[in-house]
Amino acid sequence: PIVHLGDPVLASCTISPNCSKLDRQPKILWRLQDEPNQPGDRQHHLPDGSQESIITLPHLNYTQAFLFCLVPWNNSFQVLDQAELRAGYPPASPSNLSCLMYLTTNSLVCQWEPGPETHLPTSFILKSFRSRTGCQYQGGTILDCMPKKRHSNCSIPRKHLLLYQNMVIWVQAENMLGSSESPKLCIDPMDVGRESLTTPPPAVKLEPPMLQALDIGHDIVSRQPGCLWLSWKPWKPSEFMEQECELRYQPQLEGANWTLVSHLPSSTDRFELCSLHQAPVYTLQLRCIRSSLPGLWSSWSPGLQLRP
Amino acid sequence: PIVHLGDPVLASCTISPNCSKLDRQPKILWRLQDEPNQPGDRQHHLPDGSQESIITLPHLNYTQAFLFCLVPWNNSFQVLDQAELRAGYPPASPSNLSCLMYLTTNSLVCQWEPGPETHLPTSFILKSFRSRTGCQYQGGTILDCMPKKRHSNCSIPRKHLLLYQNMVIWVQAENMLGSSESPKLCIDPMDVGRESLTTPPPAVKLEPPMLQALDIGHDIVSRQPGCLWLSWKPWKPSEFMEQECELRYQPQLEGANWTLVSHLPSSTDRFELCSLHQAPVYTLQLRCIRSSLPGLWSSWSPGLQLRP
Amino acid sequence: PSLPLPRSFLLKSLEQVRKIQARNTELLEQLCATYKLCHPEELVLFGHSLGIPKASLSSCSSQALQQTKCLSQLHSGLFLYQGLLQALAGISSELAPTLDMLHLDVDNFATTIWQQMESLGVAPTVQPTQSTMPIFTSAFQRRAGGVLVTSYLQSFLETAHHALHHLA
Repeated sequence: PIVHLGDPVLASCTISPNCSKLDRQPKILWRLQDEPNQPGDRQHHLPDGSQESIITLPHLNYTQAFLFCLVPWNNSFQVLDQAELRAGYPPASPSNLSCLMYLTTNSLVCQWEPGPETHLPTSFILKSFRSRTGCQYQGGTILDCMPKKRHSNCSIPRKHLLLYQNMVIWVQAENMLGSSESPKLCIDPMDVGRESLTTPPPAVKLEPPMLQALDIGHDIVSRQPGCLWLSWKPWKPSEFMEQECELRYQPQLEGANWTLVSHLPSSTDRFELCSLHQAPVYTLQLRCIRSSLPGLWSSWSPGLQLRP
Repeated sequence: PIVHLGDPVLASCTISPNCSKLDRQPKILWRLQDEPNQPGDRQHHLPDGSQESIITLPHLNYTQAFLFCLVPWNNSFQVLDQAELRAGYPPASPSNLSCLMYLTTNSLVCQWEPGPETHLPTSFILKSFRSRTGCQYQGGTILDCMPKKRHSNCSIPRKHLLLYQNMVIWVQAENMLGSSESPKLCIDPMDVGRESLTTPPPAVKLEPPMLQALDIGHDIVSRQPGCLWLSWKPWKPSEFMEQECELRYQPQLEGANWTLVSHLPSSTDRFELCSLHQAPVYTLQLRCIRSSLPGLWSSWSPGLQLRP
Repeated sequence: PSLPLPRSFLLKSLEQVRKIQARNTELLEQLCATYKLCHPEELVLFGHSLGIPKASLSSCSSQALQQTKCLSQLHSGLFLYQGLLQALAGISSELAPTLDMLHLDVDNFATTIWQQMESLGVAPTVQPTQSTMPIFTSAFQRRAGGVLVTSYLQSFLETAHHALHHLA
């Protein structure tokens, strides 16, 4: 049996009349976990001659415990049976559901907060169905994604996803005392899901672009003092996406600030950066974001140390 | 087709008469990989009116190549068909087969040298059957253990093993050009397999024992100058094996030698080691081996630095 | 009559007994930790009601050691415990790995004894057939049965170890 923590538990234990080894009226006793043996509330005969003992445990404060039914025999106590008691709480609604589309594995990975401990085996399922703009329409069910044990994330493989279309996605939690659902997300796996019912919406996980100094030995490049020639290209798996990038650079000086250059193209073979006179060495980083369609900034590329 | 590297290859290409798009007598050509097109050795009519071209490549020196059959058409060459040619060698006999019994995973892990590259898809199978003392008797086949791709080891799970009985084990290699077998091992998974037909035989993988200094605060231990109190116990999964151990110690001095104390019991609560006057700090290590039954020494326990 | 028991057979058998004892202890500890069933003496009545048998090693006692009969009793006892351990299958997912390994170790030790009896020409012509096993109909019965079978096996192994030590 599974009850709410602190609720009462009623149990009964019956000895059939033909249990020859016992004396006529055995005194049935109870033991909870390692606590001392205790008599039942009531012991009586049943019509078929069996002896039945009934006990009520007013408040079960173990989340898991064994209740034994015993009888005295040859100056020892003999266990007749054992019941496993479990107590806990119904699951709270999972929260903070967020998803990321990984272009390398082509899978949509969602994660969530499971909510407070229920003390009971609780299953979580990431459920979803196909929809249209605004997510009012309920299309076909997509697969029920079962997370690994004790994991609060699940990955929906590419073949179940309809890219560039909206889908409704949520988490369902269930145990023996009840079930609950997270708020629903309306998302386009490739998008930031403008019509999202709640935030934060999913987004495509962009890795940083590849920033590098142009080979100064390159004859076509005339080297101006205080200038640098750069080239970059986007992260390969995201090349099909229109992107714009942002460059930041900072002289290697104590407490120097970053200077930002925005709205740069997603790739270029030759980009000249000048007026770099404050220090012998500069650190440069680049990041990109899906342009004209919603997206999240990639993280900054690893710092590039260069001498103008 | 698969041939020995360097062997000749004979190919034919046939154009049925009702291939209307082509002129009456198309000149069939051949192309090997990226080499220039070449005519066949012979081109003739077949009784049914088809045109057949035959070519012999005297020595196929590609381990993998495509042979194209083409015809000229509208001042281009049209590919009619393509055959994949593969060449390599039959597998040599796998060698250096050795096995180790892992007491923690309860599996017998065998490894071998696959032999020279065959350039062809070659499968390796670890085969074995049950036997008796001396391995002359052939009992039931144990499972065919298939190693992961490009791995030269395989693990036989406990449930397929008959411990303390001999089994015959070997590796079979096979590809399209032939098959070969390693020499056979006669082993008892728990033993060094005295009746081994070849060496090195398997052995139980013994992890080092747990060596530790006795807690000097311990009242019963009276501390003599230049002495140390030690205690050790065998690696837990091997506790059921009768073992003897060997202690080595060395003063922390440049070029100091190890001193060895042999035939020690497999576990002791109190062992006094004295005459340690050469240096303030000594390094001690212990290793054990199955006693009275064949076995391999465990590796030395991690060095213990102690002040006598 | 004393049998020419090879020393390696005796040493290997002793090691196998200790291996099974270690595994058996592990299972007993797991039954206690997981199900609070820690006292076999509280399950005697339960054992009677289900008819869980004990294997005899009367011919292996140091006072009346008869080698051939002792080997035969050792084999049939191991064979019985193999059956009992098999009847406990499905005890629980936590205990199944230990129970499976224990069953394999007992099975392998029974084979060691049988093959030695065959080599000495004292093996019965026909392999023993398993007697009817108790039927465990509830999770509790499998767990309580597990406690009883492993505690009976532990004392069986204790006697076997003494006898083999005596012979080695």
